[in-house]
Amino acid sequence: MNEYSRKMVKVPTVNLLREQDMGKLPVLDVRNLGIDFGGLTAVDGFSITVGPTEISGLIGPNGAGKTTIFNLLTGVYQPTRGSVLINGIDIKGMPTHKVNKLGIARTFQNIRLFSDMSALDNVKVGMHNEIKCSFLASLLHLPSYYRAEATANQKAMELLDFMGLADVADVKAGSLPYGVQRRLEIVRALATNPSIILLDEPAAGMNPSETTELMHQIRRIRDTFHIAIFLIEHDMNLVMNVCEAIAVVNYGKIIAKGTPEEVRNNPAVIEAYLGREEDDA
Amino acid sequence: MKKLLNNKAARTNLITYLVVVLAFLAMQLMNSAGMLGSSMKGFLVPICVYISLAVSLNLLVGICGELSLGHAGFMGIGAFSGILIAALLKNTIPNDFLRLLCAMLGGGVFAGVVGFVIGVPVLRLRGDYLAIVTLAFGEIMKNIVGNLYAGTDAEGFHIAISTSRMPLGEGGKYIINGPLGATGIQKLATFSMGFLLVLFTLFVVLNLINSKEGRAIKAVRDNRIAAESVGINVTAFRMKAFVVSAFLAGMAGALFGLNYSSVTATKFNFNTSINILVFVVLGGMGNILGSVISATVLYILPEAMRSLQDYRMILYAIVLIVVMLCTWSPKVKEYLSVAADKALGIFRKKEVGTNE
Amino acid sequence: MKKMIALALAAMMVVSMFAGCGGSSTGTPATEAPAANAPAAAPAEGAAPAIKIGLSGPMTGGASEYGLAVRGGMEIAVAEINAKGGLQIEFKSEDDQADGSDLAVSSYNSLKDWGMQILAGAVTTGSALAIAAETVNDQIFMLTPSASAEDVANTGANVYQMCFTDPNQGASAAELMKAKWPDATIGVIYDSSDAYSAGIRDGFLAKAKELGLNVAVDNAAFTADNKADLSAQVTMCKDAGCDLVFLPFYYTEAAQVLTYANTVGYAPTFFGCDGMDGILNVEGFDTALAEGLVLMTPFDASATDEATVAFVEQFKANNGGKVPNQFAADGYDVIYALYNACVAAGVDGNTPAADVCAALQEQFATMKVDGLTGSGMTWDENGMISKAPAAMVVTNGVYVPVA
Amino acid sequence: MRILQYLINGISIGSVYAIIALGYTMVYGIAKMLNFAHGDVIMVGAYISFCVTSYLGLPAWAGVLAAVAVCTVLGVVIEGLAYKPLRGTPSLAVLITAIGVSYFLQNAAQLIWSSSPKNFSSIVTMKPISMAGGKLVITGEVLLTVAACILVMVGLTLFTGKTRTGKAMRAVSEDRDAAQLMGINVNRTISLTFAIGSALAAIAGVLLCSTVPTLQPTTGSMPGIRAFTAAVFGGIGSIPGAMLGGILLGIIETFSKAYLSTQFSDAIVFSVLIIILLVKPAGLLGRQMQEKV
Repeated sequence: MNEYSRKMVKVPTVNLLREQDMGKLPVLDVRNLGIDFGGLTAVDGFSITVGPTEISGLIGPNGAGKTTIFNLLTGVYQPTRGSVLINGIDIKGMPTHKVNKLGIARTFQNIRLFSDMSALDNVKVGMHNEIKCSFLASLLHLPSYYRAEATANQKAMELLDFMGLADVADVKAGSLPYGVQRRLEIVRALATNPSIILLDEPAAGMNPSETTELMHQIRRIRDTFHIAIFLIEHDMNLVMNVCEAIAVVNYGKIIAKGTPEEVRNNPAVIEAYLGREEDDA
Repeated sequence: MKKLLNNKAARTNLITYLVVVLAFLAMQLMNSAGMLGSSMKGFLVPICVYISLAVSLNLLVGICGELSLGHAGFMGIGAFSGILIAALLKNTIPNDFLRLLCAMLGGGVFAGVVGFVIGVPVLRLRGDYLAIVTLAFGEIMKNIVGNLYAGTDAEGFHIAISTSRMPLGEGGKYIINGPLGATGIQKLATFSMGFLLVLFTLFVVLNLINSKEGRAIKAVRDNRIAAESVGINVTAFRMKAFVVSAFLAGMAGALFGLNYSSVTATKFNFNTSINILVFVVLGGMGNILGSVISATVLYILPEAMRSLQDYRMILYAIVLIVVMLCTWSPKVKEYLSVAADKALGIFRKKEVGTNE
Repeated sequence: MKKMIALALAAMMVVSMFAGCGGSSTGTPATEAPAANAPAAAPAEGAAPAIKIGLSGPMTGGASEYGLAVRGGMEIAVAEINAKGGLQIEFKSEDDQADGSDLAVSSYNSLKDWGMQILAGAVTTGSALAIAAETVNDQIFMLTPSASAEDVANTGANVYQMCFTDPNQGASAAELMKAKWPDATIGVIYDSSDAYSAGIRDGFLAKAKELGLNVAVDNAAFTADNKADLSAQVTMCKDAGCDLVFLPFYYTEAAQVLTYANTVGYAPTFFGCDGMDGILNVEGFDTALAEGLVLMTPFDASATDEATVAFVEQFKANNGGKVPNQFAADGYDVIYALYNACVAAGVDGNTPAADVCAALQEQFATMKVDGLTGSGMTWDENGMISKAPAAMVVTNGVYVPVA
Repeated sequence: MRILQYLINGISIGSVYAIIALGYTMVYGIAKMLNFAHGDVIMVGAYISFCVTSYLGLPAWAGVLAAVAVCTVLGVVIEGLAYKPLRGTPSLAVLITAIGVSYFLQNAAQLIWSSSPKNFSSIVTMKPISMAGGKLVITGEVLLTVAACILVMVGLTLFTGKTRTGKAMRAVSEDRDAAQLMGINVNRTISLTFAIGSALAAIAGVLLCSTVPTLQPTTGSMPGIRAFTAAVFGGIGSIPGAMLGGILLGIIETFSKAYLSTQFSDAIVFSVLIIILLVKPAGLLGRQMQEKV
């Protein structure tokens, strides 16, 4: 822990931490992250820490590199520079599935559900590493298989119920309404038992009442599961209301960091979003 | 039980088992009543073999979403290792049934091991590249077995991969004889064993599909990136599916090999792989009962068309194309369903009429 | 909906299959496809029913060339015999696609369901091996026109061959070379994926070693999968300075070797086996390329004896002017050998297959047959034929016996 | 000298593979389907050319033209009847239909032309160039096939790069839906691709049979599979890749026969293929597609 505090001094993100997270190991610690695609720098010098029960946001104009950052955090892309530590462990060189096991789960901007499977099965896929049942037991349907399945069913139903999706458990994921699919993706991410989840535009395509509902749910997730949430969102209402800390990126670089209030009044952010004033004229 | 019947997957599985068991009983009855000709009797074992091959390939192609063009290669490995095992165990295990069982298990294990060994590097590839590599593997297998000699003589068992016939000593007997293939095989295969093989294959594949492994495999097929994001090791699951599929194909191959007095390596070529693939696609990818039915029907079809003589294979080709269009083409399907609705509509109207 | 349609189709097919199988098991006459099968002449009132002879061979696919040739030859013999009156033959052929296991056996089973008493097949070695064991179980007499592996005849006492066995042919080739070209540097090109070709090569190499022939290249192999390009094999022989190249495979590929050798100006003596027969009649083939080619064929389509001329004429008339090769001639001889044996043994369509088998085995042990592919042909106790190997050399586009 | 001769032999068969592979790769790149009937269209092309020159006695160029015409029509008809109705279905469905078409063409050819082999007389009349006292021979066929290969490759590259239709093809290849939105007639573009691919198949058929004279209904199938392998080897969808893959495959095949083992050359060739694909999973010149997340 001491070692960690020492490191934290170097990274000026103290103001992003909640009081209750102070002095605790951050669940996500990103240092100077960068990636180049064929000579083009997509992300550069990105650093952030997220405390164990913090809700933080990542905003920026389209094409600013937000999703790329999520892909770097989850091991989909390997960074060119910098490092990502999840619960203190460097993910360098790890494939996505191993990174997930460190405690990070995510949703996708363009929903990636297993559309041919039922909502319940989608959640059970999320619980894959939680279900304790050997390959042979699955193959031969030994008693341990039935026990594991029953437990998994129960837990999956609880999770679905938590997000108000119990009614659609047997419906094919692909045929669910858009907003429901977004929530189902969150449930699936939760099913992996993460310590942080990354939400990539969770409110996209939702109507205002659904968005309000989502805000409550995001807080409820944090308060129930005691996990951190890191989200990308264009809906400023949601971001400003839910997030305790916000990072703003443009052209792959952090241009501002701080509380919603600080970010809202930061001239660089205003410029990035609205363009320079002479452009407007 | 009621819950079981309400579960759609469980119901489908039950129907699949029922169909297979009933078909077996019907065939047994007809056989004991002397209603089956030599041809039909001859079809029983190979049909069981091809059903197992189709179901096991369906695991790979339909469930896992990986295109394999070398399934016959695993079948061949199973066939030749099964034949060898059966020949070598002749004195150790006098019981034919047990020996056949050992040969099939051995064939399966051998094919599974080969599947694993080539799977390690190869499963890094995807889609059409995986397809071409499996094709290449099938060709390599065929080429090597075509130069494989094995036999026994006074000094014991000899095996060699050689470019010319391996010499055997006094009283030598070849089990596998290079380009001639395996000859003088003692035919151990029985329809009952074929039936057991089909049941076992169905049992393994259906269980796998309905377990966490199966869900993971389907998840990998539906959306690889999402599957990885929830902690599924994609390569490991492709490997599991690949090895199980190879194992089952090996078992089926051993049964096939032990059903004939001779088998050549050329049997396990690209064309056979393609034929099995045709069974899978026509029966419906991921549809296990579909594979069972289509393997049966398509295996018998060219045989049933023997009376057409030289025209039978061209007709088979036409039937294949037409069936593909009927089952897949959106336009043709729409046309057919309209036609079917019209036909059914007549009945419905009548029913309504009588009710009123 | 899709499922319903699929099921309906499946049901339709299964019904058609039962109709098909039911039909054949009740013994539908073979005349339902007259184009392919020689119709049996209606038996005279009170005469014994025709004896049923079946042929299994590749009628479709890559090897169908050979199956169709055998069938063509057999049909001529059947028609001639049936025209004579007396014992009649009902003939039916089935397609085995040169498969060495299930398809061959199902072709055989289909013939059995038809009521076959004698099997005049199979055409290819692989199919013959798979079928021979079945005939042993069923005690059906089998005389194959062209399946030449020793293992075929060795399968059982009821299995006979009309062609030379492979090792035997390889050995004869070596002996002929020893006699005519004792000092030649020899190269062997062969098809390592084909039992016939590999079998001759094995027999040849064994004998060549014994006779002390100078074999410089013995490993120039190709396979069914890479036979499109034989230039490397020819170059190997050329490089090793071979002046005699042994080609123990079929004329289809041999034409390729001769053409390539000619383009690169390589002109050794080429030496073929019975599979080489037919090369002069490949459509579009420049027979000048085959000048000087030595081959050991039992059949010569340009021979002037009455039987051959009549056969060739008839074959051409039936097959759009195609000249018959030794496959056709072997097929023709098989039917006559069977016919002679049947007449001598007094069997007919009423005799059960197993009795026919026993009777024919007795006949073949002692019988002498004259045919297109040899005269005074006899069989040994293993069922292998003994006939004089005839070596020919192509001179001015026709076969001339090797002096 | 000897190694040079083998090299030439390898290039000879390799350039035949290459020209077949060009057709394969073209159709694959745009229609995204493995057209397993491609090899059989080649066979039909060769038969047409054979019939025109041998039966009608017309000169070689007429045979080639007739083959191109017939194959183009055949390709479009096959596409329209068997492939077009399946547009938008999984690629495996189309693959199976292609196999059906392949069986159909082979069996139809057997019924029309019989399975007896025909000896195709080369369209090249040039005398082979003999060097080093006959130790090194370059045949006219090699020169012609290599020239045709380069010509076709350059032609296709220019066509897809410079012309409007060609650009439409590339657009369809990149993203079919987007192309449709841009007002490109996707169906017509794919039909046109098949027409071009089949015309190439006709030329490949004539060149194949000029190099390897035996013509049978099954003539196209093995070279077809080899060429498909070559196309993947070079990076399927890539035009220069198909050419490179074909020639390399030919050279590897010949060298493995000459220096390693004739009996195991199939195993060697395919092992090399596997190894190369493991090192370069998208083939030699193929683009590694980064999946968009």
